[in-house]
Amino acid sequence: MDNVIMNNLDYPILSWTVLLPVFGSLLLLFMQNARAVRWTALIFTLLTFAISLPLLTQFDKGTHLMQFVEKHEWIPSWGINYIIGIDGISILFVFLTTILSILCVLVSWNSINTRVREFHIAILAMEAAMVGVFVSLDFFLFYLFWEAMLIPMFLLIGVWGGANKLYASIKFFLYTLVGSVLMLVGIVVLYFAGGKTLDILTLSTLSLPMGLQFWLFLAFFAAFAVKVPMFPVHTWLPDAHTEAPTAGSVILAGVLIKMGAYGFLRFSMPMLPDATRLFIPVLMVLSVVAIIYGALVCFAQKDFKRLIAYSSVSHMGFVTLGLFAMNTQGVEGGILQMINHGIITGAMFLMIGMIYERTHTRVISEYGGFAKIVPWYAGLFCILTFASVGLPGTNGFVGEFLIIFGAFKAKQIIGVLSALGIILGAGYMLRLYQDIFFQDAAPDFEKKGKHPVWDLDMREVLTLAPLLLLVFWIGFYPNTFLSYMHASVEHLISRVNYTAYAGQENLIAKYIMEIF
Amino acid sequence: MIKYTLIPLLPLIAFVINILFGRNYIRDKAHWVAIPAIVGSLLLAISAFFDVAGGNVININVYDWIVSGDFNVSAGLMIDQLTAIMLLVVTICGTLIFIYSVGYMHGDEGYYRFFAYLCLFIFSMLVLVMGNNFLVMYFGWEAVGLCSYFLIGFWFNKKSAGDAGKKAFIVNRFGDFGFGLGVILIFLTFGTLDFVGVFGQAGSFAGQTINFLGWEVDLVTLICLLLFCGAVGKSAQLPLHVWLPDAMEGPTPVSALIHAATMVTAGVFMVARCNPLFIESPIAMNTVAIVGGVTAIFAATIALVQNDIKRVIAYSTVSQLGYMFLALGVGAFSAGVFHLYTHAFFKALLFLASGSVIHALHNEQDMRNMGGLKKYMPITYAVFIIGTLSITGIFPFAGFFSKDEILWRAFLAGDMGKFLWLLGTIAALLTSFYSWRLIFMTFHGDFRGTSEQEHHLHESPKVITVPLMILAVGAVAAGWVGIPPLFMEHGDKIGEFLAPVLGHPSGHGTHAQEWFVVGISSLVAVLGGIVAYVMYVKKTDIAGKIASAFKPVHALLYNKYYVDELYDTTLIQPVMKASDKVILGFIDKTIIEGIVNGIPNVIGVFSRKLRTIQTGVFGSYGLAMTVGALCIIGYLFFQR
Amino acid sequence: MVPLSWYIILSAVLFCIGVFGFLARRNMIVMFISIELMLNAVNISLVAFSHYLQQVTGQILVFFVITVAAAEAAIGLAILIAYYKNNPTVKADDASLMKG
Amino acid sequence: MTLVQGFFIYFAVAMTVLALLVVTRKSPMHSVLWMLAFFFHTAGLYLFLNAEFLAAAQIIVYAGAIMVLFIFVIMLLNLKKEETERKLQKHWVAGLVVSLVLMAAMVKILSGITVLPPLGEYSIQFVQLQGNLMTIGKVLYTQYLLPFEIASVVLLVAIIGAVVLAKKRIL
Repeated sequence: MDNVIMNNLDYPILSWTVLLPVFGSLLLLFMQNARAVRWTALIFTLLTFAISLPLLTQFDKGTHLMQFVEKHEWIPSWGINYIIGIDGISILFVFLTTILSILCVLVSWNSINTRVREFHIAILAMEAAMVGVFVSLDFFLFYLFWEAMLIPMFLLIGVWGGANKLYASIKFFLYTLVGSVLMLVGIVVLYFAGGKTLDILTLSTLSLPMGLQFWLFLAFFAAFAVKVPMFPVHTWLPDAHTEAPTAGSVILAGVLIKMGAYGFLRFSMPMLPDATRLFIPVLMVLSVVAIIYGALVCFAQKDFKRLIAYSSVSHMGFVTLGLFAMNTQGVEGGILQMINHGIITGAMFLMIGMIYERTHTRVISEYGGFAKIVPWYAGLFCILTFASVGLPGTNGFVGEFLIIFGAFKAKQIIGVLSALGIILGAGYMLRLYQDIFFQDAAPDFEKKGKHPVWDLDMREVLTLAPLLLLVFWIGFYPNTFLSYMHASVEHLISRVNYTAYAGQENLIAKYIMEIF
Repeated sequence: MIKYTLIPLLPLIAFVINILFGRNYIRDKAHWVAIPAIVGSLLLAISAFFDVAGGNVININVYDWIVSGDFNVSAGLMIDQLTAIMLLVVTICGTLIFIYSVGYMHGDEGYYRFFAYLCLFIFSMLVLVMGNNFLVMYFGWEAVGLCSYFLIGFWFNKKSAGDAGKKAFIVNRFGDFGFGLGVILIFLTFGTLDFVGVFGQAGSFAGQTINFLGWEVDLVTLICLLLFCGAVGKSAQLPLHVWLPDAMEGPTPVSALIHAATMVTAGVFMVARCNPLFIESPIAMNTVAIVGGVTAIFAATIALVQNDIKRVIAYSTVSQLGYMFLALGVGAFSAGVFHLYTHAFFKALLFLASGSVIHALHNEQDMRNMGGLKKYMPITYAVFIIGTLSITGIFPFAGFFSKDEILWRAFLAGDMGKFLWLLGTIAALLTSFYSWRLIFMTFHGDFRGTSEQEHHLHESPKVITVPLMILAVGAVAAGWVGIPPLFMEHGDKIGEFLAPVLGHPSGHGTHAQEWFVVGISSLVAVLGGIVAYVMYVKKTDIAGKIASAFKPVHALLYNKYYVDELYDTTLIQPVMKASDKVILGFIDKTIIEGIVNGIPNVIGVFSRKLRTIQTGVFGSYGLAMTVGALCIIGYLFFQR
Repeated sequence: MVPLSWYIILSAVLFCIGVFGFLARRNMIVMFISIELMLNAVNISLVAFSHYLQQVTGQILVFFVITVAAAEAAIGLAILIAYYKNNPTVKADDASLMKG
Repeated sequence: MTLVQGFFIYFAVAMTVLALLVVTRKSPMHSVLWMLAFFFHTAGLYLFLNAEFLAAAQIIVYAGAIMVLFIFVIMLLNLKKEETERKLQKHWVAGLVVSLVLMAAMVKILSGITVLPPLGEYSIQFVQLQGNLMTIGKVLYTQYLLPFEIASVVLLVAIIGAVVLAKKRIL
């Protein structure tokens, strides 16, 4: 293992980050009291976060190599090992996951009252699986976590969801499963093509034949595109988001849909560089379509949560656009935008959950004048609105600007069209903000009305505070986060641009002609 | 260094304090936080003005903002002569309007919020003018738009206010779309976004072409036009002018500060700032000039027939901004900035004075319900007259010098310039007419409002009138720093001061020509006033007769050339319809969902057929199992 | 001497009678008995092989089969009783709650 | 035809007839009783094959325990009404055909068995020398110790399972 940096801390930091939530959920099995369950879950998520903090401080930003690597033999006869480690691409996601998990527990404090214990077990299991996906360096391990994620999420939607929860949860499950199964086929093929190894780092240095890369790319694309979700396979997202409980939506928006983009970065690009370059034009077009399409659909939404869900489609379009622009600014912007989207949309779903607890409605037209009724809420939501719109000084701007810059550099027309998405974004977000917060208060929600609506309390402000802090932190000083990525992104780009088929684009074209 | 950083930072701190503690603790004492902050900024700005007056330029990089690969932009401040002028304009107008707001907004339940937003606006505007690279400028550019959104929609329980704020923000986004692309293109061309670096290389890229979306276009022209898109949006030029009149939904001090004196002039400032780029591209320069000239006339004609007092002034602002762009477009950058500077005083004065009127009439804005106010509000009347004299360009008021400079420079700029000069002069005639019309309708004749309003008529308190008087002094005297050589050798102090940044305008004419220009413009200014006097004081029935005689024209002007309606039918409605019916209804719900749900449905049909096999009777399962075993046996037997 | 194949054929015939009983009868008790019949048929062939091949493993297997048969009968009949309590019939084709 | 063959033929015919009687009687009680006779015949056949221990176990376990259990259950359930109704399932013809085909296939295949593996060490003389019980016991408690223990666990499970299932209230 000379191409990685082994964990040099005196404890296995990554394993602990993965396992602590598991221990927590096991502990919860033996608890009955809802209050105790909540506190235990909170303590375990906090602990996990605290444990993962040294990752940020001890991380060596100067190298693209995997760090904090732990390796143990697992099933040696099949070449399966327990290898975990992180690099500049995954570190921020681990951080995002651990922080959002805390907030998920906090936001469910009052809103979840049925099956409290099971709910928190699901949240903790989810956290472990998500961290696991980001740190796995072995395909088997990765796939294990990838699928393990599905179950708690399925339960979160299906058990604690809204009115149409069964439809949404099954749709979510089937959609992602279809993708994952194709990915499994891809993994098996890679296992044999790559000399019977499942080591991700080894596989990332192969140069496979073009034909194989082509099909493998499609197989992986199926899994990742569904997860992102990219344009034609996005319809599970609005349903899942709308029906999921707040914590579920936050996890879904904050971390789960980042997995797809992460998959592109970690697998598709370094393992199948030639196929990636071949598909880039298609993928960029799909991304732009997603940006504009998602934004346009938002104009027609009548449901608060559904609108934000569709806006995720648009924002994730930006992310994939940045990634496939395949230059430093685009990729770094894409990764940063993933973090941003996790923060902004995560916080928005938190806030939607909070207001839903008070009003019990998500229909936009039933709101109105809330700036007067809940001024603090309005103020905080305003910050998020403008972060989502991409106003300079908030994190949304840095990400979107870098992405558009990268896209423009790669292909002008794409950059121009994606910038149009920002105009549309301002349109639907401001419309939403106006409908919810401006004009006269809806009579039902006046203070003396039948549903008294009260402003945010301390717990809720504390829940939102870290995310709002991050909004401005990334907005004003993004280098804290960008500096982690530089080395890894440079390495990734050089890997994709390296090829065994340099200057033989017509060969590739010929191959495709042969397929059809 | 900390001194210069503090200039924008003080208002920011005031904003944070007010927004966090205003609601529960500070409440109606918010101005005690805001005013010291802006006065502090004003003092620091004056100090900075003297620092750069000697000719040196302050350029500080505070920290690295965004670093990604070769893309490296710092958050930095630059104060040169142009910035110094802008700093003074912003902080002086800001201070006066803050003081005015104490009186005007007294008792409003969002008092603290108002001052918080104003502080944020001042911060943003200062960042905009002080940025040392395009991205920091873009930051300020967007942030002032945000504040504008907040302040236009300040009374958010009015639907029109919310709509207007949203409209302003989104229309500006269209402009910023171009601006943002321009910034990206600048970086890709010059490899840097620093003003110093970009402008230093501007000459070397002149004449280069680039393939943009399939067209071969001149690189610098493209950059300039993209940047100009931003200016068109922010400064409400054709065709993105539609937001500014609606923005009058905001409180009057906001209209004065943001939508007259400072923010809307950001576009002018930006083009002036980028003059080394624009100079390299004649096409871009001509575009700027023509857009400015046409807007000047276009907006002035609309202003002729409007009845809302603030809208008249708003269209007048659009028209005056057109003047400034006209000046920039003919290469007279310092003249444009000079007009920006004088315009800040007299237009802020006009707005605040109209605010005083509105305040006295309890939020009545329709001039048809005013009249005869001069005996009730003598001070307001007086300052209104001063402002009007200034805007119409009567010697020796401030507007005279700046407007005259622009027309003179246009006159000198070739054949195209003559045409532009003609546009400018006609616009001056119209300006004079509608300005006096406003005065006569508001202050002369008999009061046409309700008797209850008449009963409450009174002059505004001192906290309102004192800033008005100070601004009136400015509206008279601000132009004396730019006296043309015709009247006084070396009288053009401001031109000389700005020369290191903006250069000297080219073109020389004879004294006779200059006297001609001055004479014509003064003549039309007086003429417009006389016509207005005749129509609205002497023979008040003429106005109605003319209106009915030219009914289509009047309707066209009254409805602002139907531009809003045009956008509504060609842009907004199609987008809404498309999103609802086509995209969501058809593509999303029918095609994609159809496929997604169709596959399970097909499977469902099969499985419903198939599940009848599942009788649940274990006898039949046993039978099936045996048959299966038999098949295996048979297979093994016959295979051998 | 009796050839081995006679035993095997006997075993096969008995087994198939058991199969028939299991498949055709309606009464669950008789179906159980048919299963026992099949087990016995197999046992016969096991013992026969054991004898002819001079191996003892066949007998051991029969021993285990008897054990399992006992267990199966006990559990199966217990299930039958439990079923009967809820649903007083032993007709196999009435037990169709698992119908898809 | 030797005497041995004659006995075998008797057993074969008798067992076939008994088996047919078992599956064709309408009353389950009759089936069980015919089954009992069938078990005795089986035990006899075991004796022919030098499996004395198994013959004993067959009678004790099958005839003595299992069949008694069946009889208990039949009496417990008191199945009078059942007997009057249809005896066979709807698809009994299919069952008949399938089992006949199966029988044909098996007979066809099994009658062709010619090649046998090499003979083992437990010849008749060897077993007789040591005693049948001793032989089985030695193998069972050494080579097959683990399966033997597992068999005991299976029985234990069956005991507990039967008790649980037959309780008044299920679960």
